[in-house]
Amino acid sequence: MILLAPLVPLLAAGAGWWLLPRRGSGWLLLVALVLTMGAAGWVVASSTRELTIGWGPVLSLSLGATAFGATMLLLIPAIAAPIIGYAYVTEAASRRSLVPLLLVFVATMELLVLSRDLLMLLVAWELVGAMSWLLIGHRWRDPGPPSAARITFITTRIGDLGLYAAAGVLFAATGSFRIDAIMALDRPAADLVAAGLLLAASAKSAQVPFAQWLFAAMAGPTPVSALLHSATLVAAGAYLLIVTSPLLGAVPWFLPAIALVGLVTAFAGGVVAALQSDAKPALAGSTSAQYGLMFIAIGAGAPAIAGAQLVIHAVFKSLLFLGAGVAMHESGSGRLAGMRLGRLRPVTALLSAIGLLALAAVPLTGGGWSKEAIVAAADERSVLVGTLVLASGALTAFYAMRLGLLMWGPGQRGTAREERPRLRADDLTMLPLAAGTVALSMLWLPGGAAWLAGADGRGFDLFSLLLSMGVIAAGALAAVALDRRGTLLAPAGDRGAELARTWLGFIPLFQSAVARESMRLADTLARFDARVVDAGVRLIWRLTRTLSRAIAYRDVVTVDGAVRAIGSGTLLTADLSRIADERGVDGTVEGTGRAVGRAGLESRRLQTGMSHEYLQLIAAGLAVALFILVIAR
Amino acid sequence: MAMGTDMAVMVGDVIPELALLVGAVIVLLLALTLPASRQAWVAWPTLIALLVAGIATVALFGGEERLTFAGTYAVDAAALWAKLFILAGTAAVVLLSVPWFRKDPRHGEYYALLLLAALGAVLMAGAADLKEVLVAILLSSVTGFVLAGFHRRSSLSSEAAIKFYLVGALANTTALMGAALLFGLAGSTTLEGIGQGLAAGGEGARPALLLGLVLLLGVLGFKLGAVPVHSWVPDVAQGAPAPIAGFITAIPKVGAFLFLARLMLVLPEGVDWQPLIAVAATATMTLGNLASLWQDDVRRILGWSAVSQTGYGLMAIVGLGASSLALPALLYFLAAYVAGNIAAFGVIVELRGRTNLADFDGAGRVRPALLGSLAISFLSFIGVPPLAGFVAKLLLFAVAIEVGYLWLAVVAAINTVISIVYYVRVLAPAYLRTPAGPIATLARPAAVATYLATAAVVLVGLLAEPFVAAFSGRPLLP
Amino acid sequence: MIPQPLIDALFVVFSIGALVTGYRVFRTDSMVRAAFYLLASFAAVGGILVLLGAEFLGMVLILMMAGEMLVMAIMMVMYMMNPAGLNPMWMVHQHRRAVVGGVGSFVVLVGAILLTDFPSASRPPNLAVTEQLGIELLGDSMLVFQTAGVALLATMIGVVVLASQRGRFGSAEDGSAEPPLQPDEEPA
Amino acid sequence: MLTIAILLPILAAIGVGLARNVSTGDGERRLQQVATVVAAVPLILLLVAWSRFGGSGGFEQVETVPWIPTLGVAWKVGVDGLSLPLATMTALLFVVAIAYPVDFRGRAAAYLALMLFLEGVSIGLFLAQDLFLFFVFWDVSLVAMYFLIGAWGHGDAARSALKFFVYTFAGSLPLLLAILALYLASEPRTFDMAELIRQQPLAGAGLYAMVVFLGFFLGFAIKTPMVPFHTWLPPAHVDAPGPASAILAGVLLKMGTYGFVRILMSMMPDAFADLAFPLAVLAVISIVYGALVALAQTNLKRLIAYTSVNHMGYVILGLAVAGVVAPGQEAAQRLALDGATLEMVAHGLITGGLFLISGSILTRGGTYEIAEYGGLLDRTRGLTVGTAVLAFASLGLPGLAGFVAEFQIFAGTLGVFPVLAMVALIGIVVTAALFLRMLGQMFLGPLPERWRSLPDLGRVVLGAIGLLVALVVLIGVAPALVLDVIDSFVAPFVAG
Amino acid sequence: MTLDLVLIVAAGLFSIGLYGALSQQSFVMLMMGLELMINAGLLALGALWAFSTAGSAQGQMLGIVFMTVMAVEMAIGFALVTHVYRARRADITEKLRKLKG
Repeated sequence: MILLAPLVPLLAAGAGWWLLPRRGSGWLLLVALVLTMGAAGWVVASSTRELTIGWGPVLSLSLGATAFGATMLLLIPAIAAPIIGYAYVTEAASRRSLVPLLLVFVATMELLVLSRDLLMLLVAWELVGAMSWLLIGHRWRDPGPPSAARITFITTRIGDLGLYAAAGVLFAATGSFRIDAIMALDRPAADLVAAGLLLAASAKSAQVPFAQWLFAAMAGPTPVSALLHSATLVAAGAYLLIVTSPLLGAVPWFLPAIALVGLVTAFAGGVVAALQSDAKPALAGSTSAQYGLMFIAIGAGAPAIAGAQLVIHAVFKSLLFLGAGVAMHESGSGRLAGMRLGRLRPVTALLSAIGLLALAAVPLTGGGWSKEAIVAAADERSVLVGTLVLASGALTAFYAMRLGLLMWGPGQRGTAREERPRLRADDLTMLPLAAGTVALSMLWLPGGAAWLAGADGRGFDLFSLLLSMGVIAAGALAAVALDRRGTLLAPAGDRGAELARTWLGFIPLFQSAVARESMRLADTLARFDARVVDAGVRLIWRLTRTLSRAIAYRDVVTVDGAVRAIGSGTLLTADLSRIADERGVDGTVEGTGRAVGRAGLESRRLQTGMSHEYLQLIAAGLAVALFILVIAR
Repeated sequence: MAMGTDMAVMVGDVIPELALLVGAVIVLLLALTLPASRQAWVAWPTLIALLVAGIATVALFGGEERLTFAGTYAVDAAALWAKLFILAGTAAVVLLSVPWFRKDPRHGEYYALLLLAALGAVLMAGAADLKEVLVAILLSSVTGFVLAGFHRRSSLSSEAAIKFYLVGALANTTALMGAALLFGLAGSTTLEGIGQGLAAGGEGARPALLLGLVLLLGVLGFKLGAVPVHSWVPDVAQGAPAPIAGFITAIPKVGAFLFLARLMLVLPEGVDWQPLIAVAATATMTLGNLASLWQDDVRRILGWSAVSQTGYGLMAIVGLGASSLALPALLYFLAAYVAGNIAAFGVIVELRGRTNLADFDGAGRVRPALLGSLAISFLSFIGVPPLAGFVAKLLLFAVAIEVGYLWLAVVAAINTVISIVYYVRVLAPAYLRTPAGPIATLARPAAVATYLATAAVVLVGLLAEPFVAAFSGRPLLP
Repeated sequence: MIPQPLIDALFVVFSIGALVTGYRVFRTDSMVRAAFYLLASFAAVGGILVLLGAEFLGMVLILMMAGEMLVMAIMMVMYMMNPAGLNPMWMVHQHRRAVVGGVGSFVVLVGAILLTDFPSASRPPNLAVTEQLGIELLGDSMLVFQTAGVALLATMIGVVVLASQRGRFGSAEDGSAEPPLQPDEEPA
Repeated sequence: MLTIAILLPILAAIGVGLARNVSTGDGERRLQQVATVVAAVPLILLLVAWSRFGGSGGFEQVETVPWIPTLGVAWKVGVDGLSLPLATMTALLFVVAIAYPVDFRGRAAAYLALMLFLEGVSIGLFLAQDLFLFFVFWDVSLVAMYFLIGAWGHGDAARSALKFFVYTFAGSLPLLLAILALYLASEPRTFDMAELIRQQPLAGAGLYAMVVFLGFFLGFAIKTPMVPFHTWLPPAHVDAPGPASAILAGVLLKMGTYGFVRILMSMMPDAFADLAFPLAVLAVISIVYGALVALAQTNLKRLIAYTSVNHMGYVILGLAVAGVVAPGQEAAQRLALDGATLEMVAHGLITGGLFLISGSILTRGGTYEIAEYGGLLDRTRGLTVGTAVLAFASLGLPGLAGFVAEFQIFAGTLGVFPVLAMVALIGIVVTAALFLRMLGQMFLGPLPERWRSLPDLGRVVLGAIGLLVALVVLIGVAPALVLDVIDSFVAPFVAG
Repeated sequence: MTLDLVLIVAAGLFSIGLYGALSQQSFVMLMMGLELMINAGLLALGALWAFSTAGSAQGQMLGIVFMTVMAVEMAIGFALVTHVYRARRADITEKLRKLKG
């Protein structure tokens, strides 16, 4: 029954392929989305806690909803439904392929959060990655998206290696792939598993140094970006750590390492978001930063709060992406420079503003709550980290404000078409997300936190709250101030924009240092393969040939051939040195063939056609035979 | 040794040989009486003589292994099998010869000589005595020289004959000195006597023994085409009439191999002859293969390949006495080799002597069956299962490994790889290129013989058991 | 019976004769003369054989070689250039190697002879050599004898095939060639 | 029954080869249909054998006919958990390959006969329970493949075929010598595999066993092929016709790895255990090297050929892991051997399919150069989807056959040779990169003008590829179908 | 007259014969070399027969065989030489070298 959760969207996807081109398919889609959510809800509610599928004599797959898994299980379709609706509305031309793929994407992600063992997790994990390739490359006729999809897949796959390793080590140490078995690990194995998981999660959640793939992922259609930033692909990394970090208490460096990664990413992503001049990449930067905050929370030993942040972020980030999609559609490009669509799409602007407030972590929004909780949790561990998180709030507020102004600011009166505010279909799909964002403000209510994060509903101390507000205000005001001065688009000038475009230099680093160098290595090896690999074989053949030539010199077998023998010895030496010389140049098997062929020609010289030489050969040969007989004892 | 009453028994032991001799005489006489247009009929008595000899040979199988004619002649399973190979091979050569020599009026002489050549090989196979083997070799050689030069108008044929002769004469001549020395040391010329005499001779006999042995081995090497007495083989294969080339490169080898085996087995303890044979095997197969590589004449390729095959066969000799597989390996190898060689030369004959490599382009498409035969015989030479050549190589390798000559097996393996190249050099254009024109063939008998030999190559491989079983467990006399 | 000193003396004479004439075979300007030197050498060896007690073999050798050398001499007169040795004849190749071969073989042979202890079993003085051979020929060596006869028969046929220019049905050359690649072509 | 599965195609090959009047297109097609039906019979027989398979751990359904009893040779065929999946995969791949349309060059009868012959031989190799028989099939397969490449290949086909023949034959001879050494050491002498496994003739033979091991290793490593013995593979593949390539990669390469398990690991486990670590290192080199060299290829077939080197490296790695002495890691070893065996099957289906597809690409576009193509998805949905699924399967995407196999190998290796496993993991990323690059360059992006009229796959081809894809998915989703059979061999094997 | 002496004479003849066989260009002269070698073999045989084998009958028979070989070889040799000379005008070995390699 647990399988229902992923199966329903999967079936819906199949049905969608057939039905979507028809009329009235919108309603069917709605039904499908509701069913998907229903299935998830039913699984959460049902009493079946775990399902184990035999996958082979040694392998088995375990599925089941853990506490946080259940939350995710519900969150994913909830976020996905509006997004898919948005996709249905805005991508009419390609909805037949896009919508089913998104549904499959949801299915794989649901499978992921249902996983109770690392094998199942890896399966879902890789499938999520593969789906991202299909989705990001969805506009495959353009030259860009396919390679962007490739970068995404490969970068995340580098991280996947960590998961492979973790799964293997876990099995080797405990004989099981079960996630709860991680608890039982002893140190060296636990270290390996921890490292593997951290690698996998960092790559998937776009943490430094893998963060830049998110930029590439922007090549996909907006709904894809919205989904993979919020509840799917990227969320998988944080989800993994939220689930596993409590089990790896045996590894002392694990949590600090997570926190460090998160902290670095939070700042780096913030800077990138603040400097970025395109809408979606700016949001991508912010995604990295926000997941950085989650990592900090996990590192601070508060995975529950990280989970809350994951949920909250999912809701408002998908809202923001849909808004960005509208903005891009309206402005015709993704460049922030040409937007300020507040007058054109006031409703959309309003909905986005809700999301931006949450992003900026303004108190009394959901985002605000989770950020305060993270600060508090970090403070408990280390005041320095807490302070840094607090400071990063300014950065967040700055780029949130910046985005708000640049995308949805009122703009020049009269330059854009002005219309009566009305709710359009795409706005409609944003509405549930905006509502969700607002609803999450209830976390501030006493006890509100308990149901989401399972955390204690403790209040925040007033001082830090005020401090946060101050920091946020400072950030926001800075944005406003820059806007006044007209430099908000490029706060740090061209160099800053360049830095942002290259993800602080990570993109060239990866492209040249990793991708190009491995390509060069591959090319070198290929040349090596074509020329030199057989050198050993060839050497043997050459020696054979030289030897046969030495034998073939008919003079060697006679007495006065002694001189010749010396001569052919010299030849042999010459040959050897030439072989050494040619090794690097020409080492093909064909070389081998030629060598043997020459041996053939040489040996034919023995057959001179002159019978007296045959006779001489007999005499000499018999002498040699006698010699062999005499010495053979 | 008793005389008189035993004579009848002894004559009973050589009925196959007598059949061949009588056949040869009948052929001669018949040719004298038949008119010109019917001369070709003498092929029939030739075949009948071979058949009678074959039946007589089979009939002898029932008896015990024994020496006859005062220890000069062995009637044992190995010899009888060898005779069967020789007779069957000769019969196939007769069939090949019928169309090939259609225009040549000298049928009587030809078939008589062919029968006598077969007789020479048969006598070598049974010889258990130095005198006997020397005359048998002489008979085999002298007929061979003449047959190789049978095409009077072909300059290549006569050149092949005289080269064959010069090499053979020197080998025969030196062998006489060797025989004299061995006789002097052992006081006897029978192998049995030599074995006893040499065993009694002790260390003092060693120098002359080794010298005599080498001189004697020279003539056996000549019949086998082993290095260093191999030079005639490619020349004869190329220059002699094609059926005869097929005959000479295969049939006398059978007899020579058997006598070589018998000789090696009577050598006393102190003579370590195995390394010599192993070295000779190495040299023979390597030279044969290397020299074949870039030949442009298919018959010459076959000639060199015959040299290399001798090298493989010598591996069995190395294992004689130490490995129970050695004798079965040798006999099986001979059967496979004779069949394969006859098939290969049969194809050449049936293709009217087509021998230039360039003339084989696309032949596989024009003459699929014939070239199929060629392919099968070549693959058998390479040792591709399940053909006879494969089982032969398997046994030979097994012998070498069993007696500790792993290196020899490895050398043979490397040689086999080299050999692929020249076999494929013939086959590849035949199958992969487009034909240049029509390819004429000779009359049916040659095709029949070719296909029979090909079938033998396949069947001897597939149904190896009766042969291997028959070759195993029977002693080699003396 | 010939007394031993005489035997020894004759042996020395015959030996030297055999070797010298044998050597002269290759050091004369006429093939005919070479043939007669060879005959002389054979005669000397025949003599030694007689001295050794193998009268039959020795005599047969001399008789046979006399006939053979006559044939050889006639052949040379018929076919070969320079039959009468009118011009100096020195037709050798690979001479140095041949010398090495000859000397080498001598060294090896003599070495082997001197190093070997041959069995010491002298011929009984009263051995009826010819009778012994006769019994052997028709007794134990019957097969060998017969085979030798067959070899001679084969040789006769072979000699006719090779040397005779006329066959029963015209020139022996007719049709004595490989079949042509195409049936209508001239033989290759 | 197994005997029929082997002999029927071989005998039918003779019949097909003698078929006349097939020069017309119609005649060719009809003959191809007949051949396909014949080729399907062994598949059905093997499926029946599968349904009867009991999983006892030993050889089952054994059929024995004495062949050369004097030498201890018998026609002995049977199945166990190792051979049954491989033989079945072989039969299936042959059905697909024989049905696959190909340019017969006017010699359909010969082509189909060779394919049928090769089918019987290949199935026979996996079913053979006698070393002699095994070697017979081993060698004969080379000859058939030589002619397939030489006569129906393109480019410098004759040369590539010769290189293939000489190189692999050079490998088969050390194999023969090693088999003989094993045979000679047995007492009573026999070629019977079960008996040899029981006897362990060379146990404790020290250096001699090492030499024999080396012989086997050379033979199998060349066939597999392992770096550095792989250089025959790319030219052979590039110049071979599509179906022949599929068979070469899908079936012939497996013979090498099968030999590793069947002979080296079973009959000389001690020697294998001693040398397992170097073998594993070599395997990892094959994995990484094969992947990297593949990455640099611009020719589709060369690319796939080198990924074969990579994938076969996985197999060998799994075998090495399973063969080493590692107390306490039996579960990991079992996992590794399960995975390695499954990888043989999976690679056969996947790479077989990829080579078939590349054959179709050549007939359409006339070149294997990846850079010549682009945006083909626009014109050829079926081709693209087929390629993409198989490519993803090849790069190890879960849900497809390759993943289950590779994952088990990695998981097993991590328990035994952790460091090597980590290095080998690099291969996964590189193969992903190269396949995605290939897919992107060929099928995505803008469609060049010259391919505007490129036709999609025909019905037969789609069916053929579809069948392979379906199986790849089936094994990927429900690997237990195959793994249970495999494990019936593996579990007792690893337990010792 | 001792065994060794006779054998040494035989060795000498053998060596001279071998020298001739190797060095002579003319077929006929070459054959004379072979004759001498057979001659030597016969002499050695005679000596061994007389001194080492107690006059064994087999030895005499072997001598007959030697002479048969000699006769047959020479007869066939002359026939061949005649034939080749007629066909190819060749009387020395160097003139026959079409078949080679």
